[in-house]
Amino acid sequence: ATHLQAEHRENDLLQTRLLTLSEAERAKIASDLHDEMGPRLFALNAALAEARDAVQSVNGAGRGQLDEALRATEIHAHAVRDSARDAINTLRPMLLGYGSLTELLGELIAQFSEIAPDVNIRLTGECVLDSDELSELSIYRFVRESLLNAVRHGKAGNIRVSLRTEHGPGPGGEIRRSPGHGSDAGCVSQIVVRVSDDGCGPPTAPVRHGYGLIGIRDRARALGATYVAPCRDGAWTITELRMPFQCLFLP
Amino acid sequence: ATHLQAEHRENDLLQTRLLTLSEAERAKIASDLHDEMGPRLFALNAALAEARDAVQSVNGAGRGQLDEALRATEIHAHAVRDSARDAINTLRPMLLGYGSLTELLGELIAQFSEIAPDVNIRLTGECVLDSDELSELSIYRFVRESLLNAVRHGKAGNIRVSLRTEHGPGPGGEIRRSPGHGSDAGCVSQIVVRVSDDGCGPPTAPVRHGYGLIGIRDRARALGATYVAPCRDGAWTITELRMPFQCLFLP
Amino acid sequence: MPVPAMIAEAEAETDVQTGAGSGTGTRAGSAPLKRIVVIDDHPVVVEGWGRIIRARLPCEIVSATTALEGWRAWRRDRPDLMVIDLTLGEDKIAGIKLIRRLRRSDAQLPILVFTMHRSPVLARRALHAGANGIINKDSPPEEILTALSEVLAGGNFVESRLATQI
Ligand SMILES: Nc1ncnc2c1ncn2[C@@H]1O[C@H](COP(=O)(O)OP(=O)(O)OP(=O)(O)O)[C@@H](O)[C@H]1O
Ligand SMILES: Nc1ncnc2c1ncn2[C@@H]1O[C@H](COP(=O)(O)OP(=O)(O)OP(=O)(O)O)[C@@H](O)[C@H]1O
Ligand SMILES: [K+]
Ligand SMILES: [Mg+2]
Ligand SMILES: [Mg+2]
Ligand SMILES: [Mg+2]
Repeated sequence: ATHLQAEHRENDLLQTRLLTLSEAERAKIASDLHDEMGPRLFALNAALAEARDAVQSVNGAGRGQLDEALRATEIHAHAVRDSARDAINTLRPMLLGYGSLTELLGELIAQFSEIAPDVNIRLTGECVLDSDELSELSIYRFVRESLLNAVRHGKAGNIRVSLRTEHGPGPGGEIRRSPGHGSDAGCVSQIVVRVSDDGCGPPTAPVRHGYGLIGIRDRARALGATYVAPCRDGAWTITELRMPFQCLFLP
Repeated sequence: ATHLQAEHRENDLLQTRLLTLSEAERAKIASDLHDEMGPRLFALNAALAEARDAVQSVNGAGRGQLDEALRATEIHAHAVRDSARDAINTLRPMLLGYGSLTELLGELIAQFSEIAPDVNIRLTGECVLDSDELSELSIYRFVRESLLNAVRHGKAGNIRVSLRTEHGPGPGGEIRRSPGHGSDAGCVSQIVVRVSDDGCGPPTAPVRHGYGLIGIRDRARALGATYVAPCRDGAWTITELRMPFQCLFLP
Repeated sequence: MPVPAMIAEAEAETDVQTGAGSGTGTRAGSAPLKRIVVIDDHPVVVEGWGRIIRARLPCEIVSATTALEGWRAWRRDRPDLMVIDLTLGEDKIAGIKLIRRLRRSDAQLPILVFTMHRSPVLARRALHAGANGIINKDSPPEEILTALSEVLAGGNFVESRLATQI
């Protein structure tokens, strides 16, 4: 049994490390892009503005073509900026590690609302305890995928994201080490995140599992979290993630 | 024992899926960047070229400043393109799925030589069989990290990357399913990749395991591969990865 | 800050030119020359500021690439305005810490945050730390110049998108 436990433990750690590894690689690419793109695009736009100024003091046959080409350059530079932003945001939320989970989700929702202004999204509750970055990131990705699914598949007009903390034993009474936390003892708390939407709900025929749900489920399993796939409850479609963590900040 | 086997199998699959998931997410971001940013950067540079043409047919007080500002705009546009290219390549090598493993590594080495022109890097041998993308990607990442370590830590002047195929049972005689391949039966071949450098070698004191080696080791474990950490052999520092795969294309 | 990092930064600073050397100085009419310190870890940022400001504002730009250099530039040059990047090197919010420190020493100094981040949370924190304005690096140059002028004149500037989100 000890051998078996050791193997379980090792598997748990390996899975956590695989997730950490991939997130760290993404973070590195995001910050390289961020650190290089911002300054470069600024310098590019500044040089372009200077060229536009200088054009005021030249004349000749090429003038019209020049104006037009500079205007086009500007438009393309904006598009480049937008796609750089998308990539950076998808790779890793910049606020991670510098804000609370509630703030992190608040910003996700604000970004989402900019893209889908017709959808009403509300965040309720909050999570007062600090969690580790990998858990926060997994919750973030769960919420983002669920918002996307609610809008794309459910055509929802209203979405609620609720956040709460529950204390007590983990799912099935098991106790799981949070990555980076040394101790095995202590009670396990859970962050419960629920996304509800008033859309049409998943099809009654067995759902074709796309990439999104499988990804959430695998991430959840690797972290000892519980994931409830979207299901119908009255007029709402509900999906939930329960992420365990050590209550290091409780008595 | 059947329960145990089932659990092992499930763990193997979960680990493979975690890797697949993270690589698929990266591939998606890479192709979004490539498809969005690529045409925009092309259009931007085309508009700039047009502006430069038009400048030939204008005159006046602003002409000198205009030339200079356009030149600067172009330099920044190139830098933006380079950093997008770096990000795309780190997310997923463009050639993956479109070339052989030998070609893939050849391109990696060519890129690397551009950055470190003083280091002599040679690729020998080749791998004639098609492997799955996840394995190829893991080999690619192993070689990249090893080149980086050889240059950064070993200050190597010469590096050799060798590639060969070995037939026979896998490490410990176990047979492992390659992801995406349905069958469990058949002999297992291995791709053996070895990176040797003539640098100073790892410190004799126990090596501080950085992120790179841990990442390679975890990836290897998740895919049933064997990884040998850098060790000294005469004047060379050697590291090796043995990646199993089903010999589906052999009789 | 760990000691080795402080030493590395102190050494790096000897490379930085003082006064007008590293920047662009322009006199327009008889207006007094304003002095602006730009702190950013990427060298093209100060180049960009030079292009935007040239011929529009009579001022001199001094560049610094770390929080420590920026702090020293403030003590040495007593600038009329400081432009501060939020992310300097590894520390994503080094700029906020610097603003807090500057504000404790100089209640009047106009400070403009110049960042690629669009986070309202970080923006709020920067303003709370004492910044007078915040503008995005990829905003149109005209808007960037407006932000600079407002803050330089003793006012505040927060772009409309952020203002609604804060
Ligand atoms: N909130 C929801 N409302 C209605 N249907 C949903 C909702 N969430 C998921 N579904 C259904 O579940 C299916 C699987 O979702 P999943 O996110 O795994 O894949 P996808 O969104 O179709 O593709 P991908 O996420 O890979 O782009 C969806 O195709 C959809 O039919
Ligand atoms: N080819 C090599 N020559 C000399 N030393 C090496 C070589 N490869 C690895 N090492 C040693 O092994 C250590 C761990 O390597 P690893 O790639 O895990 O981390 P790192 O390169 O220091 O950091 P990271 O890869 O996370 O940027 C290195 O710090 C170095 O001391
Ligand atoms: K920044
Ligand atoms: Mg989906
Ligand atoms: Mg390394
Ligand atoms: Mg910066």
